[in-house]
Amino acid sequence: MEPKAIFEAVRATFGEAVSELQEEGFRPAFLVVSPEKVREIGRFLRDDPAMKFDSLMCLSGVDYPDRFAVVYHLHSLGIGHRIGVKAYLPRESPSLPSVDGVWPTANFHEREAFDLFGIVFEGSWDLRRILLPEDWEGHPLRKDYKYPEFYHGIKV
Amino acid sequence: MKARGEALPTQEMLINMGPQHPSTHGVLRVILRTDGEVVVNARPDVGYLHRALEKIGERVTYAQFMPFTDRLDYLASMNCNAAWAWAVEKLAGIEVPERAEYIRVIVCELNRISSHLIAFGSFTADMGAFTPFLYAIRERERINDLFEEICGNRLTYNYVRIGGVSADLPDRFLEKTKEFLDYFDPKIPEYNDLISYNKIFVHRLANVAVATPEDAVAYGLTGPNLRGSGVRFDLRRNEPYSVYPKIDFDICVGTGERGTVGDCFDRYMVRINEMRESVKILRQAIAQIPDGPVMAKVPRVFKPPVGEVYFRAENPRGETGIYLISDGTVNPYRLKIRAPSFVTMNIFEKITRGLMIADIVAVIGSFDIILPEIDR
Amino acid sequence: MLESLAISLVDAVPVLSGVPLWTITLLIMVVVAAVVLTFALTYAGLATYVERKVAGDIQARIGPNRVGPVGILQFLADGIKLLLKEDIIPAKADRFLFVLAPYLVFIGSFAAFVVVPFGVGLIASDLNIGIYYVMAITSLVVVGVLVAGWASNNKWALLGGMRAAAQIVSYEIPVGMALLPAVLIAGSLSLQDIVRSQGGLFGIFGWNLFHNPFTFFSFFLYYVAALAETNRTPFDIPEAESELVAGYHVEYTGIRFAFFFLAEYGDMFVVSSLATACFLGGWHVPFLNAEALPAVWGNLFSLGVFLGKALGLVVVMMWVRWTLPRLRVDQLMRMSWKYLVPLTFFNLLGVSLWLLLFQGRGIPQMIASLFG
Amino acid sequence: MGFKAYLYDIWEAVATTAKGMRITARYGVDPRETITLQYPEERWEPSERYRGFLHNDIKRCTSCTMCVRVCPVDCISLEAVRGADKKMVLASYDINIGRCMYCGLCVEVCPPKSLVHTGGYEMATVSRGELILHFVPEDAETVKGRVAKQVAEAAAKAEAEKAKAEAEKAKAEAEKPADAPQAPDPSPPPKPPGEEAAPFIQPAAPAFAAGNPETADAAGKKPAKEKEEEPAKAGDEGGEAKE
Repeated sequence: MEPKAIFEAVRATFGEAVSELQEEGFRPAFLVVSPEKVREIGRFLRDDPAMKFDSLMCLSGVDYPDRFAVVYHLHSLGIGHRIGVKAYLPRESPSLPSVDGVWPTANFHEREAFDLFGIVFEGSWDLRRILLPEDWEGHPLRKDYKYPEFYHGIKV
Repeated sequence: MKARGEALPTQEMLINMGPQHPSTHGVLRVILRTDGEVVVNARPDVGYLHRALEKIGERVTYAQFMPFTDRLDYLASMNCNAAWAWAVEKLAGIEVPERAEYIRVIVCELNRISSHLIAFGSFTADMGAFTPFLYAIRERERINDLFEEICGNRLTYNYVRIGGVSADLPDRFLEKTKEFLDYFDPKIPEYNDLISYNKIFVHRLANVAVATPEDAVAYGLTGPNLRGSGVRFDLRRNEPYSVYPKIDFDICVGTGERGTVGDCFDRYMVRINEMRESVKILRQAIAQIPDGPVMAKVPRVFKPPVGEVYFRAENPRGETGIYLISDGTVNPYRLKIRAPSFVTMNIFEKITRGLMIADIVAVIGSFDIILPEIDR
Repeated sequence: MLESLAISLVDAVPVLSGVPLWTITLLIMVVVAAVVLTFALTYAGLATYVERKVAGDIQARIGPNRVGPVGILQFLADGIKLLLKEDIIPAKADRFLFVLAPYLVFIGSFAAFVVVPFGVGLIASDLNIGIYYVMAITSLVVVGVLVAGWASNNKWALLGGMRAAAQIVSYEIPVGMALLPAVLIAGSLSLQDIVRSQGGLFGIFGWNLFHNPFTFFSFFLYYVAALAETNRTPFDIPEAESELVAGYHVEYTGIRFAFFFLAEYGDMFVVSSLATACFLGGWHVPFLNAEALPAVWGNLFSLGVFLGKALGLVVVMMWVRWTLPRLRVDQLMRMSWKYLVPLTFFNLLGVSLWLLLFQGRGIPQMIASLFG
Repeated sequence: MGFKAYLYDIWEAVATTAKGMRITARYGVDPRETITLQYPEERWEPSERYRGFLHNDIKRCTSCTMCVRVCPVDCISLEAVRGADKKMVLASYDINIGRCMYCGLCVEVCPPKSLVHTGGYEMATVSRGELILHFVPEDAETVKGRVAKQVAEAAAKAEAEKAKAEAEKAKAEAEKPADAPQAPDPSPPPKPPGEEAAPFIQPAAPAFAAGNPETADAAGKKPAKEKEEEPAKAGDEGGEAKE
């Protein structure tokens, strides 16, 4: 299915929760969705017989200049089409529902996004820091991250 | 002695496997909760090798990031190099000369063989047979010799460039590659005789840690691990890039030869068979490679257009996905690397339930994880 | 035997007639023990060298080649290194048991050398319960290993110790059962008697190996079970360096570790020499009666033959080790209880019936009697 | 498990083991299969493109800092000052090979191809400081001081000449006011300063004392350049000996 058709189909089901289709310069194209609907939309994209996005290729956090985003790259092994889903989040206390119930593979990605961006995935079954030590302060992939001078009293 | 019927109180044992352990393939730490030898729960703890490659990527230019991709999966540097180059080229719309693409395919497939050799060797070493490991290393050295000739290094190649490759093939390289292939071809049946079909080896792997096709897809297994579960999916075929469409090869899948589809033995055999397919690809690529330039015109100060791109390439350990956001400057705005081993670790906890400690080693080996890639 | 030796010594050297006999006997005992221990240690050292050479050859490498000609002194260098290493006892270890364990293992392994029939008259003590003694004394090894695993206060070591206990106890049965046919044929538990029973003029066909089909299989069953007894690959799960790091000796360093190491090689020799004595004709030389030769020559000759056979079996153990992967612990148990134990029982039954039916004659004897 | 399967199990175990042992035995007895290289005695020949330790030929280096900018790990540090001849003079060129990852990007971008990978791969030191390769044999401060002095001298000389020229000009103007527009010559009468005197005056750095090429004419330039090279070579040899 073409991104346009996917956009229309998802919009037909979820209405305003899917706000726009980012196509120009984006490969694959992105459906921009409202964060609180991510899980429902994910489930729809996975289960709808015309979509069948059974594989979550990648889940990334992004720090855009004015807001955060969580980006999902989906692929359907059966049909062979791809689409991206993007949910913009405010910079203050970013959080959105977890999709690890839809695609279990999301868990590690979400932990990584939580670790490096501080994005909270509500309802995740195991949201802990993954790459950094548990007591690390801050979220390094944020653009405004300040490098710490000391770690446990050791000069970095 | 306790009276009959009065059970001894038992307790689960918590064991730290790693980060310093001979068969966790690096600094992986697995927290094992065991009931005697039986694993109740095995939880992987990653991140001991985190080098913030993605953060580094935001500070260096597109070309400067190339050496860092070497360090992503050091056993398959060429593949990581090429994946990065393909991703950036897709972002910037650079046309790469055909010869360069063929060279990339040749080095990638050679690297796939060498990476699978290490997977095979270290796996058998984990299973207690040390000799095949040495044989695998011996073959790999010959590939390293070839790579040294082509780019000057034996491990971190940094050979591929955005828009082509750094240098044309040296004299007689293709002949030497052919010689290697002729030498290597009979080795695979030898490995099979030596170890693959050995009774003990089969018993250790068959029916152990079965990943069903549904689980494999849902948990994002990719590459040989996915194919080991019987899913016929290979990016080189299903989402072709570079010159792979012009090359004929089979996709190896697990068949449940000695047990259930998706067990450790299937994952292992997929790798062995893929080496054969890589040999096939190499022979075709060597026959087809055209003459011509090896580098496209890329401006020295390279600024790709604003945009976002997700590119994925079939690497020896699975799909390496690169999500790249460009804001039109010389540095990537955001760069996310979807490392196959990292995603693979997600299923670990699920499929190791109820196995024995010795099987944990088999599972780690059969997934062929590599830690620099997990931790990035 | 030692007493008679002492008497003959006193007879030969009249000066000693004033010394009490028991002193001389004691002295001779010490000397014999020293000789056996020296042999055992030298052998174990050399075996480590040979093992590495064999591994090197198999793995398309060279192996040690720097110390001494073709690296033959490597084991001395390693030994000196191990002696000089810091002796670490973990803070939370059970100190007494931790220190005790290597000795138990070492004693268990090397005390068995006492009854190894090296030659016609070369045996430290020809006990009339030789095989029984070996089985009993090597059981000390399992105690030592278990103690080591426990005392180290390390979970990997504990797992290794537990595995070793389960494994060695299980494999004692097939080992014993597989040796019994030889005992049945010889009608004696003494190893010298068993070896003597395999003489005769049939060359290698006098060996128990070719006595009847059941003894033939018994040998292989014994060899496999013995591999497991000595914790060698493919049954090295108590050490299993890729799973348990190093198993029960993970916390041991320096000379204490060396004790475990030497004991392993000592064990290898003991089980190989048992196999040689019970199935491969011991020190018998084909078509030559070593007992009829002059004492010195007979002994030297038989010693060489015996060592050749036993060390050959040790090398085969190494060859197996560098070829095969390792079993899992449950598979190991299954192999013992489902395969080896029934098969050895079956063999024992077969041998007994054979001896009953054919009045103790083996196939070679029967063929020989056919031709008159 | 049926009895047949049971026996087959045993048979399979024996057969596959024998198969494997045959292969290992073949390797074990065949001496041709040994592939070990006895390292300190036998040496492996690095290939032509081998990326070993970096070496910078400072005679050809133009201090363009391309290598410094392209290095992803910042292992190259370069200090250069503008010499009296307006060319950059290397004050220091250090490569921290403890940090270098031998990616070869610097060699690729080097415009004069002065930076190259050598075939060297053996090095062991007892301290990290020794891992920094210095390619300029002299101390950075010495070079800087010397160059600053030369620049000052050249400036003074230029000043003097300018003053002289102006004086002449003024004189000429005074004499022929009508010719004034044609009078100022962009390059005043060339006078290769200290062409023979400089080497004796400043033996440490005669090359840079050799003169200001802008003031020197084509004829005067050539000998000065030749002179430039000789001491540089000596300095280089000194550097090698030090290594």
